Amino acid sequence: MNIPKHDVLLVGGGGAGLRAAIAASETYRGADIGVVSKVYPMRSHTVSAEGGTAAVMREDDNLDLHAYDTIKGSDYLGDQDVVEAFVKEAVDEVIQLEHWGCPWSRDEDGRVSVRAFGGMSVKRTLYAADKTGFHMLHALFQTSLKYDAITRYDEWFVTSLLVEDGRVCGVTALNIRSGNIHAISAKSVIICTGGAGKIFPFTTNAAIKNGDGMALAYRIGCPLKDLEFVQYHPTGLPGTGILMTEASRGEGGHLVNSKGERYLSEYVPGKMELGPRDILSRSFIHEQRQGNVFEGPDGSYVHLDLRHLGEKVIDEKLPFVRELTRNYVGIDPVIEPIPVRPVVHYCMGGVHTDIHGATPISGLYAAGEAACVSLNGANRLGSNSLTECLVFGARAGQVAAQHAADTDFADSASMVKMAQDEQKRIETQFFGNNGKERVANIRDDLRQTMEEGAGIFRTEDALKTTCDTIRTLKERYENIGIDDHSRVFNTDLVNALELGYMLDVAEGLAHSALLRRESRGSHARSDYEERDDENFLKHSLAYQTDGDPRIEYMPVTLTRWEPEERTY
Amino acid sequence: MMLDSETTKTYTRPISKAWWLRDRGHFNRRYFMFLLRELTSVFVALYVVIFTYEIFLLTKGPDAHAAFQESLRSGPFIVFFVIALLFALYHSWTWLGLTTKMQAAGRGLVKIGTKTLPPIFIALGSYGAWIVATCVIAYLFLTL
Amino acid sequence: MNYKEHKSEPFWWGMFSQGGVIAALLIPIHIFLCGLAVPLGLIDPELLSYERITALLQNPLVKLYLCVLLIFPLYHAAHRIRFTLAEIGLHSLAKVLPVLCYGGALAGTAVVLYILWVLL
Amino acid sequence: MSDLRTIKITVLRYRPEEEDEPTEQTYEVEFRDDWVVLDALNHIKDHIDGTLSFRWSCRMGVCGSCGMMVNGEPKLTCAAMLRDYYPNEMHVEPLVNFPIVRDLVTDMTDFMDKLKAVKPWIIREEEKPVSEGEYLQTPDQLKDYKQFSQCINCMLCYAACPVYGLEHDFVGPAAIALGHRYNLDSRDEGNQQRQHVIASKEGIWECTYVGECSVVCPKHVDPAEAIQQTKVATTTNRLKSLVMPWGNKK
Repeated sequence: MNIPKHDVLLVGGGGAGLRAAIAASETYRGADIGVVSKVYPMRSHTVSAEGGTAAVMREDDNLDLHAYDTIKGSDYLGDQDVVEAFVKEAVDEVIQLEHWGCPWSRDEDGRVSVRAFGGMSVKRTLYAADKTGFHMLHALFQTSLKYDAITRYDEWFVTSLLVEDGRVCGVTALNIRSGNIHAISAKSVIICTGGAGKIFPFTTNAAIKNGDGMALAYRIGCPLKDLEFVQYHPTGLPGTGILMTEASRGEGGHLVNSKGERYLSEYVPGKMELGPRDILSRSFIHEQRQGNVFEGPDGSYVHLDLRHLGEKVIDEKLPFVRELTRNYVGIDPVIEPIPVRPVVHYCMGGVHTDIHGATPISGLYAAGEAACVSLNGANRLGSNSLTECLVFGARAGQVAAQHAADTDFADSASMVKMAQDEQKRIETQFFGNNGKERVANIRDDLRQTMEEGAGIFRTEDALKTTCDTIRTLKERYENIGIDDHSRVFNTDLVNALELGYMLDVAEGLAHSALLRRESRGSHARSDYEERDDENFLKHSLAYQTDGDPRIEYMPVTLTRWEPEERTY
Repeated sequence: MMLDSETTKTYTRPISKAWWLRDRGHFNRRYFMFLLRELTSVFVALYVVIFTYEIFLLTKGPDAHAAFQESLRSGPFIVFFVIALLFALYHSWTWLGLTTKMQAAGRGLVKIGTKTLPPIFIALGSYGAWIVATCVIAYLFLTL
Repeated sequence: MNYKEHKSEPFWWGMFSQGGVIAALLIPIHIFLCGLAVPLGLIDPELLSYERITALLQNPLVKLYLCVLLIFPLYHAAHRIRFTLAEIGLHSLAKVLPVLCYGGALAGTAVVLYILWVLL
Repeated sequence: MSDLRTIKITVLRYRPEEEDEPTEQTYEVEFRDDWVVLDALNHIKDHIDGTLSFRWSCRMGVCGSCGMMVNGEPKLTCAAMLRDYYPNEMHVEPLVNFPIVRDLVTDMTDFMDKLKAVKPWIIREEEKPVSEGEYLQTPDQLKDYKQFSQCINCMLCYAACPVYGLEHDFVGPAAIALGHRYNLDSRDEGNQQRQHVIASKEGIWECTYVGECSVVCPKHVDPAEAIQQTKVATTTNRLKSLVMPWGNKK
């Protein structure tokens, strides 16, 4: 049996993965790149991003300002050397993407347009109408087609990272179409699988975002950094989590509770609906505790009322909001208020990497939302995430290719054996035992306990309960049974494997949150309401063990910006 | 480059020959109207052939011409011309509609400076051309 | 798949679309006048009398007009018939149909030219 | 909004390891007023029958994975409200004109090959270094191709196209529209390199302007228009080169 070999192998084909693939193939001639993705690359979740991409493009802006906004936004948990590198390289990256055909919106003079975004002190967000992520992803994907050095494995699902002598030497992957498990040999592996929003019940994230890559790294001893930081967006649709853009509030929409009150007057009287995302999300919880919210089949919600804006303004300024609500949940904002609630939007944490995207494990790299290069710290600034995919995707691709140039492939024979073992493991675990636990039930229970314990507000007790529940769920997972025992396109099996990843990431997240006894950025502890720089101006690192994860800490890199209070 | 998937057995549903009428239990009105649209060309062609034949008969003298003119008064011919006219009108309607749409969407086709002409003007243009052509032919036919 | 730019299709398509325009603009009124209005007696039958028509045909401009009116729609029809036949079941004849259809249109062209410029 | 009603959904099943031809299976689903067809399929998968296979991801009409035939029409199932079909029984099938891999999952490798064939990337005779900044492009120039850049590759247009159903070599609506998108981009100089694919027998000339691709397109890309525009331009250029063979070929 011949196994495919690649100098650099991407796990994940979204924004970061494709950028890394192109960077790797351009780093040295003859580099052979593989991209494994469980969906066709243009289906990746980058596609859903709406707002824009931040980079310093205008004369009224400068790199230090972008860096400062990012660091302040991160509540000083961002590594400042990383931020400085990021803002510098962001500029070239967005121009590069322009050269690759991204249809950025333009000013009359032909330059790319920039717009204002929450937390940014000047206009520096490039955008392609309200479909920035879509256009970026398709531009990257279509450009990637011209590189003959890039081989794609579409709809292949990585089940494990292969390690030999302490270095990563490839992966095993399920070809979803055939149901066969293969080993793919690689000198460098880059994880670009995105976040893990789907471990929560209400999220803007797509169905595919289950923390796959984070768990893969975690399982081979790589730490997951700052996992406790999860960003909520205050206005998502209950159930589906479809995002109602911040612009709906910017254009004058009201948030109204079940008593018909604009309740934000109690929490952010100065800014009302335009207060920061985290404060708005927390206000919702306060209202919920006072019983001032509506109850629906998908839990509590409040109303985002746009009716007073009138049909004309809604159609002119918020066409996408109306399109989304009408087509995907059947609500017309012109005649009825939109039910909204805070929904999980982004994972600041992820696979621990250095400033180049390299993990502590030799041969393993990560970029994008799956990684934690420590750009976003405790809270990500809006429109930095797409740029992060570009900058650190490119960086990871380059260093991974350089590493590959100096390394040899591992022994293939042993890899064939590993693939066979993996196939056996999966068949035994999912087809062999007649377990009674359904994937959907464990998944629902996991999401519920994450919401209860590791949601917007966290406490010691609730987090402990969540940690315990996750342990129980992991035991139940051992007894899982799936309906589908066939091979071809077995999505039941894929979902079961994904659930395993979700449980691992959830475990790391809950334990990291439990031990961070302070409130910082998105991490709000009701029992420790203040930021505690003395004890917690540091990154958490979660390591998998046989029992509960081990949490270690490492210092934050500070260069030129001293931590100060974060007020807007 | 993409790695070939390991092939698995697939099933391709055959397309029904009568897809424009019904396919897998469903009728699609737009497919049917499309086929009618294409069918208009047959009636146009048949009319052209008849017209050519009429002109050919002129070479055979006044009697042959008169005899054929007489036969055009018969029921079957009248029915045919009614149907042909309806199809021809449907052709005009769809053809001018599609060209209108295309010019409206087209790049640089109908532009004044950098401004694209509003579609309604293009529509007025093409349907207007039809009215003008029709009137001119009728006028010339009646007066020459 | 080895793709190759097709050199003759633009020609046939160009003829088809010219024919489409001509048919759209001119054919309905002709059908109405010659096929319905005169036979039904709505207008004076003398308008189609042998004398009047032969006199009209002395005018080269009329001949030219008839050439355009009678020839282009043939290509329009040939093109549509070619594709429609393939679409409603004769797909296996996709290679032969263009020859038959455009061949027919070419023959028709010859006939029209022969009648108008030789016989008349 | 939580009133439950029950709808019957008949799904086309195909399990290649067990059967040679697709079969039908009917499920009864209790649904909420705000549910779409995809929600019903997920309900079936999670709680009734885990063996049902289909693709989905974003549930907001932008990833392009969940296209299926709903009562004979190609639809994104995340944008098809169940209440619009109730109380009638519904039929959900994989997109037609594609080989079925399994249940509602079709094989789209054919499209991926065609997409690559039209060279959907910016082609320049000379690339401008990144250090020299962006290419200038006015909003008007952007508007020229913007509509054709909205394609989410959902494949509904191929399912709607009888020509593709009959002739699988047809390059097809989405791929041609994307090639056209780059041809119209003021930054691109690759028109000639795409022409042999787009203006091939299997390209634009196969299209008979049924127009259904544009009707079903959830993003209003209007691929039929892209094809007609290209036919006009190609024919005009051909005519020009015949009349003025000495003219600039570009």
